[in-house]
Amino acid sequence: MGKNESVSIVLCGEAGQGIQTIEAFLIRLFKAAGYPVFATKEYMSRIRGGSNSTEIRVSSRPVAAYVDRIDLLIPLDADALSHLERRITSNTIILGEAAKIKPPEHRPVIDIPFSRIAAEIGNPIYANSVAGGVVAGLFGLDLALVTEEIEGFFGVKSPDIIQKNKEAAVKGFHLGKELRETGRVVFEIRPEAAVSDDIIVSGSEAVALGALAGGCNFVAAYPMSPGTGVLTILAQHAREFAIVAEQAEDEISAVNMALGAWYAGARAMVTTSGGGFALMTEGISLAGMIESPLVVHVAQRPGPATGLPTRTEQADLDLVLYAGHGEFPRIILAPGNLSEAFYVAQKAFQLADEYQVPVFVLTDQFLVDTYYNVPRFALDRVSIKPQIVETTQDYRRYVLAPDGISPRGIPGYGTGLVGVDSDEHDEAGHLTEDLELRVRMQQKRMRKLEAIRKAADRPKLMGNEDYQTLVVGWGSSMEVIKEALAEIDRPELAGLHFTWVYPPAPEAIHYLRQAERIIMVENNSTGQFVKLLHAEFGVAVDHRILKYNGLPFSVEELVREIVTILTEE
Amino acid sequence: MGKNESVSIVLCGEAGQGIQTIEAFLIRLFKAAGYPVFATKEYMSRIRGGSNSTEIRVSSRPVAAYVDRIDLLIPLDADALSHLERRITSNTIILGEAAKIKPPEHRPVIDIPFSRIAAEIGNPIYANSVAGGVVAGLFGLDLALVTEEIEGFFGVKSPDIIQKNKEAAVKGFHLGKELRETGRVVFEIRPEAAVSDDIIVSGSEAVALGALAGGCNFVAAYPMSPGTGVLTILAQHAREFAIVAEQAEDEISAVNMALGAWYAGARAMVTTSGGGFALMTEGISLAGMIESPLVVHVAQRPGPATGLPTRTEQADLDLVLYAGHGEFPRIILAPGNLSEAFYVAQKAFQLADEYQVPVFVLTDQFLVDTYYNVPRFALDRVSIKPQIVETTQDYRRYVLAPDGISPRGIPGYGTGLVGVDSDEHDEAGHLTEDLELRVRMQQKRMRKLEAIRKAADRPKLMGNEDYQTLVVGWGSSMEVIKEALAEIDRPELAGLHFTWVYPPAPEAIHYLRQAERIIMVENNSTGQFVKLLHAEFGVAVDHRILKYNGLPFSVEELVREIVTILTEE
Amino acid sequence: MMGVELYQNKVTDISWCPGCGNFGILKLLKETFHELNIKPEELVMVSGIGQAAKTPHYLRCHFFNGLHGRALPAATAIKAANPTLTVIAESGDGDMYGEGGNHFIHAIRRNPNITNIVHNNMVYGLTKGQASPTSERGFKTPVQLYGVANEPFNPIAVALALDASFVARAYVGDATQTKAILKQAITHRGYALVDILQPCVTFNKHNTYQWFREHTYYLEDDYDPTDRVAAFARALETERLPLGVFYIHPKATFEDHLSMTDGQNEPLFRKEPDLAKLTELLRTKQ
Amino acid sequence: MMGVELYQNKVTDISWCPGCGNFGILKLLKETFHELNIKPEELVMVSGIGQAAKTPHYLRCHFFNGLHGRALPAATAIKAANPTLTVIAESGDGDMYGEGGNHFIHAIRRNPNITNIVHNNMVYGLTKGQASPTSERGFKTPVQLYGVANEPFNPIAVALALDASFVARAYVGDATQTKAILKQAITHRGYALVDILQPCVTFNKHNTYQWFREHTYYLEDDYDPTDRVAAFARALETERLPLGVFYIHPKATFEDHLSMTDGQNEPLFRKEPDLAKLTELLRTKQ
Ligand SMILES: Cc1ncc(C[n+]2csc(CCOP(=O)(O)OP(=O)(O)O)c2C)c(N)n1
Ligand SMILES: Cc1ncc(C[n+]2csc(CCOP(=O)(O)OP(=O)(O)O)c2C)c(N)n1
Ligand code: SF4
Ligand code: SF4
Ligand SMILES: [Mg+2]
Ligand SMILES: [Mg+2]
Repeated sequence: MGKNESVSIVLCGEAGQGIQTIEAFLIRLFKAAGYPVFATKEYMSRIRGGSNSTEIRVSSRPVAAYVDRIDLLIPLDADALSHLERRITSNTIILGEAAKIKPPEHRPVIDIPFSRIAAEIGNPIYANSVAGGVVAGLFGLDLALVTEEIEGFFGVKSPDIIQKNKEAAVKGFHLGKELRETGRVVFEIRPEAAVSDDIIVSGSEAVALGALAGGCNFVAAYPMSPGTGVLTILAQHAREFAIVAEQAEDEISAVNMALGAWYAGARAMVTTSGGGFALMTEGISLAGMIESPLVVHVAQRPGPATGLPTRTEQADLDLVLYAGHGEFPRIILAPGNLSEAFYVAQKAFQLADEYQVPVFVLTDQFLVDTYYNVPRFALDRVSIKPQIVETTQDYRRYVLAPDGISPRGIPGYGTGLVGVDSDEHDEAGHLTEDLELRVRMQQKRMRKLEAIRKAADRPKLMGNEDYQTLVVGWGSSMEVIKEALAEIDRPELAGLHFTWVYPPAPEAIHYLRQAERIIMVENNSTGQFVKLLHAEFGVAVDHRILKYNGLPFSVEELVREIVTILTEE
Repeated sequence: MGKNESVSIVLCGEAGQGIQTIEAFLIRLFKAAGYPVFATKEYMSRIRGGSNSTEIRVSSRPVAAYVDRIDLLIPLDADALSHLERRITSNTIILGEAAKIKPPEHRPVIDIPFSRIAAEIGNPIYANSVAGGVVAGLFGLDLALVTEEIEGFFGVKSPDIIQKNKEAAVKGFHLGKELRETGRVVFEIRPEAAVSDDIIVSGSEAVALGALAGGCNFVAAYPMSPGTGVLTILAQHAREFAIVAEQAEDEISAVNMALGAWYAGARAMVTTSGGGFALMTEGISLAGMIESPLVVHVAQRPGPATGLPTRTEQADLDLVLYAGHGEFPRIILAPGNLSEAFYVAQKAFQLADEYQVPVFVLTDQFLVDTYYNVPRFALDRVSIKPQIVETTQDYRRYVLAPDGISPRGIPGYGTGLVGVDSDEHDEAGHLTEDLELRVRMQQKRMRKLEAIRKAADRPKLMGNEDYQTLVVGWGSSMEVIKEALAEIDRPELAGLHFTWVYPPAPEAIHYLRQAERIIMVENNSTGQFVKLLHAEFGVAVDHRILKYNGLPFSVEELVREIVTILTEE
Repeated sequence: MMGVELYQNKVTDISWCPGCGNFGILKLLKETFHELNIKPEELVMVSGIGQAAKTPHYLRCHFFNGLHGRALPAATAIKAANPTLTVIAESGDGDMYGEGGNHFIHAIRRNPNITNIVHNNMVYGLTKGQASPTSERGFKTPVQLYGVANEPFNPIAVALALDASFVARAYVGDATQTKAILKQAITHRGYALVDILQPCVTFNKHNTYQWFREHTYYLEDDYDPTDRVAAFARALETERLPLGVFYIHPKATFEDHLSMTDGQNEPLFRKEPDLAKLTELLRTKQ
Repeated sequence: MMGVELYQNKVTDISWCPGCGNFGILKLLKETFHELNIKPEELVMVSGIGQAAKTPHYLRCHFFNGLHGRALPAATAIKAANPTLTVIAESGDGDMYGEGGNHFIHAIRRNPNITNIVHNNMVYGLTKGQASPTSERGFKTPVQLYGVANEPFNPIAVALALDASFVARAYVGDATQTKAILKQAITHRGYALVDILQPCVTFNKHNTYQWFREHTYYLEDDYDPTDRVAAFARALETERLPLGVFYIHPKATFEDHLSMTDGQNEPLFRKEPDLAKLTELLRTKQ
């Protein structure tokens, strides 16, 4: 997208300098001004210091992908310029306090004394509002809107603080306006999509809200980046929605709590990242054996082990696919954007309940930490009808049902008794060493996989139906692939995105077969989805675009890589 | 094999009745008499009661597989006959205390009052020696040998006890001899293979001894059937070999202890089963990241969850293949028989040390609980040369070596400092957020997989080189496939056995390609190795023979299944 | 069905060894439930894996027989999800204090209104006789050939250190008193630990019925179960193990604290998801 | 290199917040090592994950920075594999008492000759301010919105219940005494716990430097650290937290018990596998 369709603003500084505040304010402001807006961040695993940056894309039409390009850079400390070195071009406008950021000779900087202005108003902390005002001025926004948004943003603070921040923003605004009017910095971009009815959420929020919409009323988790956000958000709404949000002593406890909760009639989830999930794998196997529903949110980050705690990767697909000893069915869903994150989380509860299997919502740091406007989530797309039955006196939990799905009773609802057992068991849930029964129970459990396969959502085709080359992705890369394909804009090229990752819909084979060439895009080093496609459909992938430095794909690099492959021939 | 080549003796009774004692004695005795002998058991997850059985095969040439056929059945309680119902034919000779076992009308039993005879000698516990004596008599063994073996067997007991047991055995012997001489029960089988230099070990022993031969000097484990045996045996030899054998508080502790031990220069292993291993998976990922050697013995049993604790299965291959978050190399070895169990365990240490990766020794309940004679293990087949280096002052643990293998130093050996870190790290082991370095480190770790692949042992071809149909197996099914193929005896049929399971040797493709038809044999319900073959070689399997009732394949059923497939065409 | 039979399961093949202390505990449990008039339909037994952990299979009631060491998190959640149920977490000493040690600590801190019954036979029964955390020093096993070297885990002392709401030790050989303790524990509001000394006749030839008889005695009638430090002093006695209720500290339970709007004991499954509130919440994101 | 510099790593970018109590602990550690004359080549720092757990990266010595909560098993094994090393397991309160709670219990029971230093800031620092096991009742966080409801974990009392060989609490704000305690702990033969109160200036606005100054005091000079019950009574004090060495109980260590033939402190890596013995053993299977 050209500069007239999408402007990339990057803020960069130390942890603790308030980048998040400017980010949040600018997102609000631009959305209020009618722009689609998108923000993504990359940050270090530390509380203070280091070099972190946030990219805000202000666009004419919605975008939801990371770009390398920086149109407007606001460095907040001396390290920012070197941290972003490779992304700064001669077209990048750098705007900041020259004294603080110490720009090298060849990097002209538009010097704006944020701190001094803030200090004049009374406190250096107002610098962030000055910066916000400057950006608003540069984009030619309405001053009234700016002050209004300041009011909304600092709503809970004291009137004096609000007033001071307004003052700061107004000062900044005039400086920005002047730059614009003197023609030194001009951004000519007009919104073309209506966003006023949209909502702005982060990936973590989308998952948490989706869970609520799925009837989630129990979350147990042990904090682990980037999975913690979902716990925090649910905890914040726990009283309001009368749900249990418990911080467990470890991940093992969390998953066993969630299973106990489902057993007793709750709708429970856990949220974690790869390392925490590794500890839950025995519990996943328990879910398989007792045929308990379970929703597991795994927000991926680079491994192995502690790896890069605040970065992104898609390398835990194999893990969730095979986690747990023994053999049992499961479902893996990996949302492609924030709308999908909501609906997938919602649907996960329904699927878990219906098939009595663990359902994974597989996201990553990139997805959970992005913010943007999306159409307000519809609350009627998936119905919340709990699948529990009222038990009768002769109730047996594991009736050998033809489709493998035995009606699920819970203690305290009906006159029957509900027994579940991690050993191989009979229909009543009592442990058995009847080896023929074992075989029938194992077959019953595995039969559910076939039912699930039939229910699987198809992958989404993005682009021309007459494609010859198919760019395949899964999970959080959907939007970047979409934007890259739009950029390349070739009729023989289309994208295929899997949100329902496992078991993949059998119909997917048609899309894959039609392609003369398949290019796989994955944020990992071994091509885990390539293996899955091969195993499920016998399809070979011709090219793999893999990235595993902890950052998401950028539109530019994907364009570059795809075009290289296309021209290689 | 006909009755003249191999006789199957089955003992059946409750847990706690001393079946194990008769079993151990008979194995010793037959081996001393020059027979190849094999024993396998199936038992319930309980300490007393239930129905357990042991099969002892006395053969002219070595066999190491389970057969359904029972030539001589010695039931020890009333439930035994119904427990074995389906394996008893009109050719089965049943020998026992009629009063105790209450045989149905149609099952003639040769009544031998074991208990009464024992009681006459002074104590019902001598009944086992009476039974042993009877069997010896039936087979026409030498009485002197019997009394000699009784002496050896009860060697540590008081002279009086030895004397009484001898008396019991002698009485039994004469009863057996009489049956033989009157022609009522005659076993005409003569040993054709020399076994006197052989040793008799169980699968657990073979693994434990192999570990010792691999230089293992540290084992940490939490008890879990069927993985406990290896811990017990190593603990029993701990003082003698000056090794550390520690029962950990849980499996998480065990694996982290093992990693700490390797770091400090020990050669450590853990032993467990699927459920305990599930808890170790975060630790496996740590091994991947800090590039620690690690030997993990996983003795499989049926899952999911607690499943069938004392039964067998091969359903944890997927688990060990993908255990741990993130991506890193590993090696999986699955011995096909007890000799292999020894050499594989030994080699596991060498490989772990050499490539600084986790190495899995994947066995199962069937393998660890069988006993038989094998050629005495050679101690020179794999050399024990620890791969540690003496550090110098500028030592860095993670030097970016071309083959990915950075020389491994340990604290206290040399003048350097050794730092390892579960975060992504620099060459010195310090945590880093340099994302380019991250990529180089990840590539360095993954490079080891290519080196490993080159070193992989090829699968073993069993049978005719001009095969058209290939019966493929992995792990503990090697001997049963071998015997079944010998039984079927068709020139177009051969077997291919994978002991080095992952990464499979690239040369394996030649064997697979040559086959017009591939039949896969696995003790699981989903065909996990089928998937692996497909993923690694793009090879499709034509037929799958799967079994997952908790029992190993029997020779007869494998013959039946293979022949059915061959004739189906 | 009436009386104790009400809790009698159809499963008749009990897999414990003849003479095992577990039989006594099973019998006492049935009597206790009967005498407390806890209906099978209101009762959930939660267990891990081990010989003790099989107990729920021999009772007529709801049961959740989960993973080795993980009964407490499941039990805590079951109680939280439906506070109208009587929830008992029951397992062996290895299960609760070994594999499940971390949950033991933190369940006590959380104080759910559940009863935690531990069959303490000082050995791993089901896995054939290895040392458990409570095995005495010097106890020889196939793995601890030269005798246990570790300091034995003292569940009473640790529970006191964590200020558990109710802490008791019983000996299965004494039916009357053990039942009295069980009743007190189950009716106690909050987490209640009952560590029951239980002979394992097969693998623990040291801590036999006789040994327990000789090495236990009851806390005095005038013993004050509210004095935590005094209770700790008694918990440290090892020559003869005191039996009875060591400590009672009534306090708010986990369920009391849960962030419920209604403050009711309403089970979660009866609550409809509040879509109106969610619509409202979504509007605030606009 | 000389003096404290000997322990000064080349890594200069320390990722702690300015003013954090961790800096003080780092400094005291260097001084302690120097004064005890423990060479970097003989010293292994073992840690988990968290802000505290980064400490080894800022020191010059061997280090094993493993998984969250798992420092103690690794440290125990390192010491067992090479008893000539000085081994210190160091992490935060969440790491050691939360995720690692089970290892904390059982490491104490094993009594390896290692020092266990816990940076107790009563909060999860690295993951941005959730409650830790030691957080006080009522402490508000983004997850515990209405304040912590759980009974705080009392590491001193629990260590006493487990009869830990050495139990101490220190406050980083008092350099002299903390260093004295650290020295005593490191030279103690056996497991030694030092729970160091450490302000987290970013996420714990309640337990500040000032709060700790006001809410701590030292055990008296004539305090008897061999009386376990008295120590327990002191451990329960919460109005003002006693500092100092609560308890010392010298006893055989894990390494002492290890089934070694030689009884020597010889590191395992120096021992050749005994193939002659193995040949002998194989012969017995014949
Ligand atoms: C994760 C895991 N590890 C190990 C086991 C094996 N296991 C089953 S029961 C048990 C211990 C039993 O001891 P205890 O809890 O004291 O019960 P008891 O049999 O003595 O009643 C063990 C180690 C398991 N089932 N799961
Ligand atoms: C298995 C696992 N779960 C969770 C995490 C995330 N995590 C990292 S540090 C930490 C807690 C830090 O608290 P604490 O141990 O008190 O250390 P502090 O940062 O306060 O020094 C958590 C939960 C992890 N790394 N691994
Ligand atoms: S092994 Fe011990 S605890 Fe288990 S049933 Fe037998 S006697 Fe009881
Ligand atoms: S977050 Fe707290 S503990 Fe961590 S460095 Fe900052 S002040 Fe210290
Ligand atoms: Mg026990
Ligand atoms: Mg902390």
